[in-house]
Amino acid sequence: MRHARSFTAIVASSVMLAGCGRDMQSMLAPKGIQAEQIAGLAWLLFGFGIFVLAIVIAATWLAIGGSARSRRILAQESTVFALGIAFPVVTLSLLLGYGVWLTRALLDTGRDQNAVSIEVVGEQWWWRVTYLAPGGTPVASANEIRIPVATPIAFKLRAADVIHSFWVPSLGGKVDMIPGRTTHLRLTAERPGTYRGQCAEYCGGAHALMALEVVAMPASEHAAWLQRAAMPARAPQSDIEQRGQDLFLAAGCGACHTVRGTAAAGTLGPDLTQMGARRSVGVDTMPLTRDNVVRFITDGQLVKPGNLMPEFRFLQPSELDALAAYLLSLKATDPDG
Amino acid sequence: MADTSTVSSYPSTLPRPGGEQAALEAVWASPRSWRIVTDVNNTVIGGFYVGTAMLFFLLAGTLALLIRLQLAVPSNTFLSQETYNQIFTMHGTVMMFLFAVPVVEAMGILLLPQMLGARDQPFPRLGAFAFWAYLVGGLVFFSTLFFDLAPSGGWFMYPPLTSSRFSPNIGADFWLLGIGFIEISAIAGAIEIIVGVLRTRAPGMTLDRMPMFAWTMLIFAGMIVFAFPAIILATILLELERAFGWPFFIAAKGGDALLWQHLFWFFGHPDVYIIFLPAAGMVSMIIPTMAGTPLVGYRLVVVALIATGFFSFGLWVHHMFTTGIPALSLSFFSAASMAVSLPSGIQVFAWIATIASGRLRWTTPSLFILGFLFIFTLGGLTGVMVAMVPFDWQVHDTYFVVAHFHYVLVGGMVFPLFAAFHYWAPAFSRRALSERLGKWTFWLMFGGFNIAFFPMHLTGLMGMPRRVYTYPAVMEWGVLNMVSTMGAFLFAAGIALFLIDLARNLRPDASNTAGNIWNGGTLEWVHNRVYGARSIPIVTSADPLWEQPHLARDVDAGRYYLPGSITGRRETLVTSPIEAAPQYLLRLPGPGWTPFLAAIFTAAFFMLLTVKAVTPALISGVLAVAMLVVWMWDSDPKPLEPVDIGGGIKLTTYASGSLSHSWWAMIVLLLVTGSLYLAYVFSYLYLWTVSPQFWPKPETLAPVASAVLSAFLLVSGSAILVVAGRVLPRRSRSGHAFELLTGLAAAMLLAALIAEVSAQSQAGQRPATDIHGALVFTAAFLQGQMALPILVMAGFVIGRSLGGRLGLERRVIFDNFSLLYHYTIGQSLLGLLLVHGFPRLAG
Amino acid sequence: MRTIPRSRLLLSVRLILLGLTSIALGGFLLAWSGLYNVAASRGHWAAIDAILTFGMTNSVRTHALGIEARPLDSKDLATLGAAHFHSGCAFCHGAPGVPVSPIAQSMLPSPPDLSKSMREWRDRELFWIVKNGIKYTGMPAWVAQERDDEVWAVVAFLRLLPTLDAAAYREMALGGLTVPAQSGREIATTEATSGAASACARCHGEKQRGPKSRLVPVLHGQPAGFLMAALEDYANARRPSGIMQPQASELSAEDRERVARYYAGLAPPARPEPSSSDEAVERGRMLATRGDLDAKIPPCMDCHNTSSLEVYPRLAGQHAAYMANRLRLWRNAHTSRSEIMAPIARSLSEQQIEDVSAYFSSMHVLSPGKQNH
Amino acid sequence: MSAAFEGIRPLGDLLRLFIAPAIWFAHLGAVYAAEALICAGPPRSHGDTMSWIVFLFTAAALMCLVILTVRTLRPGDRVPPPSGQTSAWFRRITLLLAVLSGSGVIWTALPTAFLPVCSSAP
Repeated sequence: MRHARSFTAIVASSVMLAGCGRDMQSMLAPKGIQAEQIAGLAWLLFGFGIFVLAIVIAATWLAIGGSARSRRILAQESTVFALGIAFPVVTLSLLLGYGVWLTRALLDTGRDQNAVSIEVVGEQWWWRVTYLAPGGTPVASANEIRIPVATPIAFKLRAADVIHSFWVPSLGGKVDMIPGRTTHLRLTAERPGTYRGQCAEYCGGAHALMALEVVAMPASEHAAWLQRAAMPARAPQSDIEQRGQDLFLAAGCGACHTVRGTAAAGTLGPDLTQMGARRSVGVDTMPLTRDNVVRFITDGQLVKPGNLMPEFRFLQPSELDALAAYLLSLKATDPDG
Repeated sequence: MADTSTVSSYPSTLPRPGGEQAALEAVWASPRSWRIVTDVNNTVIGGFYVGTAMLFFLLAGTLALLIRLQLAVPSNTFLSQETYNQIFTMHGTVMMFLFAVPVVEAMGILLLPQMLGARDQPFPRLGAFAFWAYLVGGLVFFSTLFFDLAPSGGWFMYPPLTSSRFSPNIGADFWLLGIGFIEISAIAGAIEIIVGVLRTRAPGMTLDRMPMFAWTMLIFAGMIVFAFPAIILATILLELERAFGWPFFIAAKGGDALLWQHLFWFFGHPDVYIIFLPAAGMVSMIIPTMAGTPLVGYRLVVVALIATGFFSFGLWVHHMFTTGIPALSLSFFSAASMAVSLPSGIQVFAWIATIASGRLRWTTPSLFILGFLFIFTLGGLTGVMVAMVPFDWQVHDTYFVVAHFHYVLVGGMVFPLFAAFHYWAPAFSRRALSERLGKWTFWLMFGGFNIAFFPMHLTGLMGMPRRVYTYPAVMEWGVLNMVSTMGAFLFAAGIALFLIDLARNLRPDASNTAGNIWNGGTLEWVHNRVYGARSIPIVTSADPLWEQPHLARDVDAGRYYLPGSITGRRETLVTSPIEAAPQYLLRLPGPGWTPFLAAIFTAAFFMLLTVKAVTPALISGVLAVAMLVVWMWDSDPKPLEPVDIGGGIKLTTYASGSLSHSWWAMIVLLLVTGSLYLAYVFSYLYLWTVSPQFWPKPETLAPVASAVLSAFLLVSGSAILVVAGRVLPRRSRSGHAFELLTGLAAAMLLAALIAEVSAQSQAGQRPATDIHGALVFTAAFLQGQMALPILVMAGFVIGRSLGGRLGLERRVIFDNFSLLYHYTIGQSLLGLLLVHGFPRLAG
Repeated sequence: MRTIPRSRLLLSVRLILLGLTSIALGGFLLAWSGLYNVAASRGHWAAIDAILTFGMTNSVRTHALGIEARPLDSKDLATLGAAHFHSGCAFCHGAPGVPVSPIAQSMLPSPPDLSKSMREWRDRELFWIVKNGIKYTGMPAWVAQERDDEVWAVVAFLRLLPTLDAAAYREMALGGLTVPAQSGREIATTEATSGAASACARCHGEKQRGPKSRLVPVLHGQPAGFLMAALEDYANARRPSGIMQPQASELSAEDRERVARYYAGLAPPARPEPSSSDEAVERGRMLATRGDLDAKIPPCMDCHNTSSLEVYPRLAGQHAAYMANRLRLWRNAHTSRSEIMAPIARSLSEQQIEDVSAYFSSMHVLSPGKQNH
Repeated sequence: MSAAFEGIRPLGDLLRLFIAPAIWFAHLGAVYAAEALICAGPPRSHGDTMSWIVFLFTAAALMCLVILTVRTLRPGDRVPPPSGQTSAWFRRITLLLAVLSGSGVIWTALPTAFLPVCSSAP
C-alpha cells in the first residue's frame, strides 16, 4: 500500500525532474562528437539492413509467384553462390572496413593532453564521482557529473563491488566498470544541457535505478563551479540548519557520508558536501525536494530496495525537518542550480 | 560388406515367413501403463523428451508474460525488484538450457532413427538416462522459483555479482549445479546422436545422400562436444569459489571477472548456432517436400553447416565489446562475426532457390517457414549491426539487443520448430494437426512476435537498458513497451491455439500413423513403428521415396534387410561412417529400471549437494553409480555366430576395436573431456596474463623431483595397463595376473594424484589464498575427476573378468577402459607439465 | 511378474472406498450427536487418554527430528532460562519451593509439575515443545518464534532443574536479588510478592550488581532514551523476545520511563569479564573506530559514542556474549526494514562479530556519560 | 577382423572437410593470443611487432589453405576410396570450405592495417 504510494510519488516527481525525456538518453539524438559518429554509422547500417531485407523478400516473392524465367534463374546453384556468397563478401568487406576505420577514428577523437579527467566508480547502486583537477585537490561528488562543453573529457572508470557499465547515450558509447581493472572512456559534449545516463550492465538488486546525470555547462561556468565545489561545505546559517547539522553528526550519518569541513568524513556512501546543489536525491530516482529527502531517510528501502542506507524510522518529524533543511542548505551558491 | 551384386538383387520378392513380424513386434513391445518409464526406445523417450521440452517452453513463456506485464507501464509495482530479477534470470536460463537445446536434441532422438533407417539409437539406455536426468533436474530447478530460492544473477551469471559475497543465498548454487548437471545430460545425448548418425544409417545412405536434418544434428552434436565443456568448467570454477573460496574471479587475489565471460561466451555463442542449426535442418527437410523438389545446393548447404560449426566458435568476444579490451582484439571478432553470416546467407538463398525450382504448397509448415525466413533474416541483419564494434558500444545491453536475439532465436528456431511439429505430426500421430487451426496459430504467432519485438529495437535505441525491472515515465518508453506487451500476449494466444490443436488432433501411436500425407521423400515417411521400418532398405539417393519406386511398399513387406529379429533381441545394423556399408549386427538392450533410477539418483545427488545435505547426496551418488554398474553389467553381450540379415549378407554380431560403435562413443567422450581440460589450460594461461605477479618464484615452487615422481607413476601405470591388455587373451592360463595388473594401474593413477597434491601442499600452495594456488589445485581436482570413474571402471573390468564376461574376443569393455585410462594419463602429464613447468618458464 | 486379475483389483478398491466412507460418516455422527463429553472436570476415558498421549509423544518426536541441539552446558544460558521460567512457567509447572497453582492443577490435562518429575525428552524435543507449545493442553507457543536462542536458554535450565533444591532454584531464578520480607500492609496492598516475578533486577541486576548471565545486557548507565525506546519496542512487539515482551507489556509508559531513568542513573557494575585475546580486541578496535571499507561496514563508534543520539546504546563495557548474540540475530533476521543494525550486521563476518564484541566488552567504562572513543 | 579398419579409414574424407575451417580458427586464435600476450607484457611500442606477427600468421594460414586446395584437386597417390562419386563430392566441399575460410582469414587480418595495438577506450 505505502509501497504503491511512494512509487506514484516518484513517478509524479520524476516528471517534474527532467526536461524532455526522449532526447535525454537516446543514441538517435546525439549531443556529443562520439555519439554523432556512431549515430552516423547506425543510419548507414539501417540503410544496409533494409536493402538486404528487401532483396530477400523480393527473391522469396519471385521464387513463390514469380515468372517461370525469374524462378528458373533463382533456382540455379550459381544464383545461390552469387547472392549467398559473392554479394555478402563484397558488402560485408565494405562494412567491416568502414567499421574498423570508424573505431580508429573514435580511438583518436579527443585524445589530447588538456582533457579534463574525471574518475567514476560504480557501486551498488550509485556513482562515486571524483574530479581530478591537474595539480588541484580531487573534488568528490556523486551521481551527477558536471562537464565543460566542447572539451574532451577523459573518464577513468572503476568498480567497487560488481561489474557496472557507464553509459551516457547522448554523448557516446558505453564502457564496463570491472572490479580490479580501470577502463577508460572519452566523451565530448557539444552543447550545454543535461544528459541522462544509466548503468548498462546488470549489477543486481536496484540495477534499474542506477542512473546518473551529466550536466554540460560552458567551460567558464564549469571552472567557476568546480572552484566553488572544491570549497568546504557551507556552514549552517539558521538555527534549524544548525540543529540539522548537530543531528546529522549525532545520528552517525558521518559514518558513511562526508560533508567537507565537518566531522562527518565517512566514505561508504555518497559525498554530501554539495548535496543541496544536485538535481535529484536517491541516484536520480526523485527530484531534490524536502519531502523526497525525508522519504529517502525514512523509507529508503522503498525508494531503492536493497541500498545500503538503513531507514532512520525513529527520527521525529521535527528532527527530519531539521535534517532536510541542513542537507538542502549544503551547496555553494550556484548560478544555474 | 555390401557388394553391388547383392544390392542389385534387392528387393527380394520371396514371401516372408509367417510370424516373423509378430516376433519383431513382441521383441520391441513397449512396457504397459506406468512401467513405460522403464522403456528405452527412441520413439517413446523421444516423445517424452519433446513433450518435456515444450513444457519448459510454456513455463518460461509464462515468465516472459510476467516480465511484459511488469514493463507494460512505467514505474509499475506488479512485481517486486527481487521477484523480477529472479523471473528474468529464470526466463533466460530455462529458455536456453531447458528448452532450446533439449528440444532440438529431443527432435533428433525422435526423428533420426526413422530418417536413417535404424531401429533405434545406438545407446537406447543412455538416451533414456539423459532424458530422465533432464526431466527431474529441470523440474527441481524450475520449482526453486516457488520457494524464492531462484537465482537472480541473470542467465549469464556474471561474477562477482554471483559470488558468495554478493549472492549469498543458494539460488546461484542451484543454477551452477542444476545447469551443469543438465549440460551433462545434453552431452550424453550428443554422443548418442554422433554415433547414431555416423554408424547406424541404412545401407547405401552415403554421407552425400544423408537427410539434411541428420547433417545438422551431426554438426549440432559436434558443437556441443566442444562448446559445453567450457561452461561446465566455468560452473565448476565458480562453484569452487562459492563453496571453498578458491578465488578464480576475485581480483584482489589475482582472479579476474572476465575469465567467466570468456568461458561463458565460448559456450554461449556457439550455443546460439547449436540451437539454430537443427532448426535450419528441419527447414531443409520441409521446404523440398512442400515445394515437391529436391533441395537445391545440397552441397552448398553442407558447406554452410560445417562453416557455421567452426566460425561460431570464433565469436565469443563479440559479447564483450564493451569490457575495454583492446580495440584490435575486438575487431578480430568483429571480422569473425562477418564470416559467420556468410553460411546463413548461403542457406537462405539455397532455400529460396528450392522454393523457386518447385511449386510451394500453402500449408501451415510452409507458412511457418516463410515467417522464419523473414524474421530470421531481419535478426541476422541486426546481428551484422551489433557486430560493428562502435555501434555495439551504444546498443550493447539495451533492448535493441533483446530484440536482435529474440529475432534470431525465436525466428531461427521456434518458428521452424512449429513448422516441424505440423510437418512431422502425421509421422507419429493417427491424425495430422489441423491446417485451419495451424494457419491461425501461425498468423497469431507471427503478428504477435513482430508486434512484441520490433518496437524493442526502438526502445533500445532510445536508451532503455536490459534487465531493468522498472523505468521512469519521463523516459517516454511507455508506449512502445505497452505495444510490446500486447504483442507478447498475442503471441501467447497463438501458442494456446496450438495447444488446443494438439489436444484435439494429436493422437500419438507407434503402430498406426496418418502416414506420408505431404508426400515426403525421406525414410521417416515409410510406415514406421516403434522399431522404425519393418525392414531396412538400401538407399541409392537423397530422397529415396521419390527416386526408388515401391520402396515404401517393399520396406513394409519386409523385402529388405533385417525383416525380423534374428537373434531374438532388439537389433539394428551398424554401418560404416561414410559409405554406410553394413558392418555388424548390434544387439540393443530392452526396457529396464536402471537408466530411470540412475537418472533419479544422479539428479538427487546434485540437488541435495546444492542444499548442502552432503550425506544424503553422497548416498544417492553411490546409488547412482551402483545403478550404472548394474546397467553396464549385462551390456556387451557375448559374441554369436555370424548371422544372415537378408540379401545374402552375413554379418558378425560383435565388433571390438575401432569397428565397435562403443569405441566411437568413448572417443567422443574423450573429446569432451579433452576440451574441458583445454578450457582449463586456457584459464590458467589467461589468468597469468592478467595477474602474473601472483605466480611464485621458481625456487618457491614444489620441487621438480615431485613432478618427476608423479610422472613416473603415471607412465608406469600406462605401461602396466598395456601389459594387462597383452595378458587379457591368455587370462585362463595366467591366473589372476590380468585383474592384478588392472587394479595396479588404477592404483598408480591414484598414487600419482596423491603425490602431486601432497607435494603442492608441502610447497605451501593453498587453493584459497591466491589464484596460483587455486589453479594448481584445480589441475589436481580435474585429475581426480577422471580418477574417480577410472577406479569404478577398473573395479568393473576386474569384476567382469572374474565373472567370465571378458576375454580374447569379448573385450570392448576393457578396450574402452584403457582408452579412458591412457587418455587420463596423458591429461595428467600435460597438467604436471603446465603446473610445474610454466611458472619456471615464466618466472 | 504375476498380475492380479482386473476384476479382483476393482473389487478390493471398491471395498476400501466403502470402508473409508463409513468410518468418516461414523466420526461425523459422533461429533454431531455431541455424545462425547468435553468437560475438563471429567477427564478423558483411559483409552482415549492413552491414545492422545501416545499421539502427542510421537508427534513431538517426529517434528523434533530435524532440529540439531546446541551445547547447553553454559551457565549463562541456564541462568537466563531460570529467570524466565520463574515468571513464565512456574505458575503452571511449579518449581522447587514453588507449588503449582491450584488453578493450573485443574486444567485438563493438568500440567506436569516439573519440580517433581520430568518425562524423558531429548533436548531437541524439549526445544520443540517450548517453542511450539502443544495443542489442546494449554501449553502456549513461544511468544517470539524467531528467538530460538531464548528457547534454548529455557531448555538449558530444564536440564538443570532436577538437580536444584528450593534454595539453589531461588538463587538462580532471582539472580541473587534479595527481596526484603514484606509487611502485612505491603502484602495486602501491593501486588509485589516474594516471588518478584516481574523484577527487572532478577536478570539485569541493580546498584553495584550487573547481570548474572552474560547473555543479558548491562543496562547500567545506558541513555534513558534508548532504554525507553527498547521497552516500547518490546511492549508493542516491534522487537521480538519471548522474555522481554511479556515483561514490557505489563509496564505503563510512565513505568517504562521511570525504570529506564533508574538504570540510566546506575553506575556501571564491576564485571569480571573473561579477557579475550588481545589480537581479537585490537582487531575489534580497528573495526569499531575505522570500519571496514571493503566490506562496507561503517565504524561502530560513529553512532555508539557518548555524544551520539540518546536512542543509540553505549556499547563500552557491554557483555561480549550478549553483543555477539544480538549481532547474529540481526544478521539472520529476514524482515529488517526498521532495524538500522540489520544491514550492517549482515555484512559482518563471524570473526568480526567476535572481535568487535570482545573489543567493546574489554573497553573500560569510566562512568556513565564519560567514555573515551 | 580386416573389417576392423573399414570403420575408420574412409572417415579421413569427412575429417578433411574440417581442415580448412580449423585453419581459420587456428589463425584467429593465434593472432588474438599474440595480441593478448603482447599487451600483457611491459608497455612498449609494439605496433610493428604485431603487424609482422599478423602478417606471418596470415601468410602461413593462406599457404596451408592453398596446399590443401592443391592436394584436394590432385588426390595424388591416395588410393581412391570405394565409391568414387562420393569422394568427388567431398573434394568439392573441401574446396568451397577452403574458399570461405580463406576470406575469413583475410577478414581477420584486415583490421591490423587500421588499428593500433593494445589501445582500448574510444
